[in-house]
This record gives sequence, structure tokens and C-alpha cells, in this order.
Amino acid sequence: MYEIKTEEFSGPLDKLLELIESKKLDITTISLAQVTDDFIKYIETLKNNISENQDDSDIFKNSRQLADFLVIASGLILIKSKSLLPQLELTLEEEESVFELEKRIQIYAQIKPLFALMKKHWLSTNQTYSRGLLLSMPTVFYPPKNIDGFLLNKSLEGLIKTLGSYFYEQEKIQRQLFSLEEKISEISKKIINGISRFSQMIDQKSKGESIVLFLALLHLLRDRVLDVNQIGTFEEMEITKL
Amino acid sequence: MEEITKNLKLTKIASLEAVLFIYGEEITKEKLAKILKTSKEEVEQLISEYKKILEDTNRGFYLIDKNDRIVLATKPEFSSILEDFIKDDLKEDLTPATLETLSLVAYLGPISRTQIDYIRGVNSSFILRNLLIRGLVERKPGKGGSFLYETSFDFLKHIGASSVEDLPEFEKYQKMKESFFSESVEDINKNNIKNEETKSGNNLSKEETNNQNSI
Amino acid sequence: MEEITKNLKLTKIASLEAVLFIYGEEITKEKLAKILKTSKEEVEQLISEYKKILEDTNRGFYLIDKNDRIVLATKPEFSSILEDFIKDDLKEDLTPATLETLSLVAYLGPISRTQIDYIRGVNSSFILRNLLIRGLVERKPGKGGSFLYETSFDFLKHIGASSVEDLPEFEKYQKMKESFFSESVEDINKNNIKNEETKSGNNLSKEETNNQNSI
Repeated sequence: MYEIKTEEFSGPLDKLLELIESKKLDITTISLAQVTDDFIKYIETLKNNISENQDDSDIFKNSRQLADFLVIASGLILIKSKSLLPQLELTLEEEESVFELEKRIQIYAQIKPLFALMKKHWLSTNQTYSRGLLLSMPTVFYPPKNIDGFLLNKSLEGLIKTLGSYFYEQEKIQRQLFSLEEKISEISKKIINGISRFSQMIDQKSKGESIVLFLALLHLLRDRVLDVNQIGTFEEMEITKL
Repeated sequence: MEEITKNLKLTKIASLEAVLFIYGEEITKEKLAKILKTSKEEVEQLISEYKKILEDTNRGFYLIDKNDRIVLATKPEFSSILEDFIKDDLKEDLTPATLETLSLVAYLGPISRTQIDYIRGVNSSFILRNLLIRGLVERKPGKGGSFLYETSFDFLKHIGASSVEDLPEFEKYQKMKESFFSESVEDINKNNIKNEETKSGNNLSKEETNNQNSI
Repeated sequence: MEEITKNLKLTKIASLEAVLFIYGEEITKEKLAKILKTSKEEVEQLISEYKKILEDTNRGFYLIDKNDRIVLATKPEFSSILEDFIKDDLKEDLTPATLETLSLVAYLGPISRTQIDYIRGVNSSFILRNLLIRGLVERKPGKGGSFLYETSFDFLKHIGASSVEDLPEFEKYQKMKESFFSESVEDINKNNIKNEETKSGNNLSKEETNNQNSI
């Protein structure tokens, strides 16, 4: 019978909602900023759980879930950074993503009761059965007209290709994942080496990696390891070690 | 005169029953019209009358109606009698993530993966693939090469419903969907899941979806 | 009081119909009594009443009662419609999904349904059943109650091959199969589909045993 697996953690929106509700806050941008630290802390505990886990397969699965958390975290970071650095001007796209996140949490809060409802329904209803395709039909040989080995070969080739790109996609998602700590130490090193501009740091990095880098930056900021100066709107962020 | 028309109709309903009985699996209304040598409109009418007839307490099966296809299945109240000799237990383990995705497909379907991901905040491609393999969910091509997901006949059979509308509070959540995606979903697509959807959309569109009905 | 007894009887007739509907082949009255948890005498009585109902109302099927065994069958007056329809249906060209499944069975067979589902990313039971009825594919029992599918001799002959090895690039795909199922399916299934996989295993054995006798 059905059982909730305890090691299965809830999704990022669910966690975020839980954090907001535990502080008895309404779903607003301000509340999101207030729970950002807790959310990042939660990601770190997740990450630690994953690395303690000996089973490779679970690491694969969990690290994918971690990636989902990081995407949401990037939106939160934006909100938080705005509250930490009021002079920070957000681009239109960023403004939208802040608004989006708030909206998504609201949607999630609205839809959440459905999951419990469905679970109850799924477990309590009665299975019905259809007869099965041509149940009492004897086998008769009806070959299709236009078919040969090459057609079969072509069809299989297409299928294998599709499957291949599915796996490629799965791998890509996994590759986008980088350890927070690794990035933190990378930032520290680069600062020490005199590379202080954020844009230099994210030079030639994928979007996913930039998010993690920015996240790490904010993390250091919070811990007062770094200081960030932005001279003006759309200007470079200057990073210095405290 | 009236008597004759009535008898003719009953004979047509009987032949509809014969076809559904022998075919045994979901069949399109279009195909039914062809077999019964009549219009699709008349088929619809015959189906709705047949549905009513099956509600009688002495009948052992009911009709599941989903978009353009229908199938006969044993009534839910006989599940305990039947499950003993048909070993099947779909009820066991659905992980919370699978259940979440399945509920969204059931209540908000037809729904795109992008929309599911948007609501769940999680990439759902893996879970959707699983649900497709299990046969609880099916998909059809939507706009722009992406897919729309909806629950399958096997899902309806599992919960003993004759259509998704039978689900508790179905309308409430369908309405909610409208409010969620009132601003164009395209914008949401653009902002959130950019790369992935287009890619796996391509993958999937290769495969053909409406494979269900022809032998 | 009388009303209640009557309703109870109707429900019993309905459950009899449900069992006969799903069973699909001749069933002994003794077995029916066991399934319906009642006496053989009551089963006899229910059958004769059910038979009468089927005769008096417009139905698509009737009850064949020979000696100790009964079965539902479509009424003879519909048989010409049904034969035409089935023949037409079976003569239709293969859909891309059916072709895809057939190519998998040809190149990677003997192959289980779970493996086919895994590679195709959708449930294939309907299509496999279709290929079996058309005589393009055959199956044999594999380990653990599941079936292994391979192309039929007739089909190979039809495409002018004396064995599957004659198929273009046969060896390449056979090798691929080894690498596929040595790690990936097992591992990936185990790792990612964990619960789901065992489940669909059950499913499969249900579906297959269910259809077994009929083919």
C-alpha cells in the first residue's frame, strides 16, 4: 500500500510556502526576502544529506531535485539582494521574475490542497476493468502492405535517437549543478587573485553556474566576508574582501 | 410509426453494444460511426442513451467517455469480486511527486509540461515519462511542437470514473487553472523553462501520439 | 421488504454480468459460484434470469449455455458488421507507433514489455496486443511470469528474411541491446523508477495473464 517515503523531500515551492507559513507571513515579496536565508540554509542541509548518502543513484535523483531548488533560490536571491542593496536596480526581466516568484507561491498555495484530495481519492476508489482488445479474437496473419527491413531499421534508428536525446537532457540538467561550497572557495580565490568584478567571474559561464555563483556571493555577503559596491544603475558590482 | 422508430433506435444501441463488447478497448466515435454506418452526431446520441441504459442496477458495466473515445468497463462496485481473479494493483506506491504530477494532469489537463513545471517548481519530465510508461497519462501534440498531457482510460478505470469531470471538486480546479494561466502561457514559457522545453518538445514530437486506436 | 429482495437480486445479476463480461471465455458454473460467493443453485437461478433479460431487452450479446459452461457472445445478427470492421481494421497500415514497436521486437527480441516501454517512453501493451492479433509478433514465457516478444516466422517470411539476422544492421542493434540492458535498464529502473518499476511489473503480469487464454 501507499506510503510516503520519508527521505523524499518536498519541492522548493512547497518548502518556501512552509517557511512563509511557519512565520505566519502573507505571501508577498517582503516575506520572500525574509525567508531567503532559511531557504538557502535548507538547501545546504539538503546538499549535505546528499553527499552523506552512499547510494549513487539517489545522488543522481536528489541532485536533480537540488537543481530545482537552486532555480527558485536564484529568484529569492534577487529579492534578497534588492533588500540588502536598495540601490540595486533590477532589470525589467528581473523585476518580472520577482513578481513571478510571488505569483507562483500564491498559485502553489492555492493548488496544494488538491494533492491531498487526489491522494485520498486515489486510495479510496474502486478499480474497474475493460475487456481488453479483441479479447475473443483468434490470431490471424494480417501483414501490412508496405513493409520491409529497411523501414524497420529506419524506425528503430529514430527511436534510439529520441531516447538518446532524452538521456542527454537528463545529464544536462545534472551537469548544471555545482556545489555551493566549491563556488564559494572559487570566489574567494579569485578575489584574492585580484579579480573582483562579478562580470569577470561569470565570464563564459553557463547561466546555471552564474546563478550558483551569485548565490555564493550573496552567501558570503551575508556572512560579512565580502562587501559589494555598485557605483550606479547598471554599473559593475565591485567586490572587495573585508 | 413511433414504435418502429423506437425499435430501430434500440437495435442501433444493441449494435453499438456489440461493437464495444467485441472490440474491448477504447474506440473512437469516428470509427464507431463508420462501423454503424451513421453520422457522428447520431453516434453521440446513441452513446448518451446507452449510457443511461447502463445505469440500471441490473447492469454490470458502465461507459467511460473521454473526448473522442469510449470504452466499456465493469462497474466500480464489483471491484472486490473481480480483483481476486484479475491480479492488478495499481494502487500501490505512487511517490508524493508522482501523485502531485498526476493530480495536475487529471484536474488541469490537457496541460503542458511547462505549465506543470511552473506550478510544481520542479522539472517534471522524468515523472511524466514514468506516468506515460505506466499508462496512467497520455499525451497529444499541442501548439509549437510541445505536448499536452491528460489522464488515460487506465487512470479513469483505476478510479472507477466515467470521465475526469467525476473527480471531486473538478470544476473548482479547472477554473483555478484559467486564473493561473490567464496571462499568456507563452510568456511563462519564455521566462521560466526556456531551453528545456523546446528541446524535449522536439524529441517527443517525433514520436506519434494517437497510436491508441488503430489496429 | 420485497423491494429490497428484488434490488439485491438485480445487483447479483449485475455482478454476474460483470464477471462474464471480463472473463471472456467459457466459465463453469461452479467457478462462478465461487467468484460470486454463492451456491451453485443460486448461480443457476441467476443465469436463467439473466438469460431472460438478455432475450427480452435489446442487447448486443447473448448467453451461450452448454452443459456446465457459459460464455457471453455477440449476437449473430451483428456478426457481419463486426467481421467487416475487424478485417478492415486489421488491414490498416501500421501507425508510426506500431511500426516503432515492431522494429524494437524485430531487432532486440526476445524482449519484454517492460523493456519496450522503457525504450519507447510510453506504455505499449495496447500496441503489442495488436501486433499479436495480427500475427506479426509472438510471445513466450520469460522469467518471473512476464513474456518475451519476438517477430513471428510468418512476418519474417513476409518481408523476405529467413531470420532476424537478415535485417539491415542487425548486429549493431543486438550489441546495443546488450549494453542497454546490462546496466541502463536495470540500474536506471532500479535507481530512478524504483517503486514504479516493480509496480509496472505486476501490472504487466496481470495484463498478460489476462489476455493469455484469448490469443
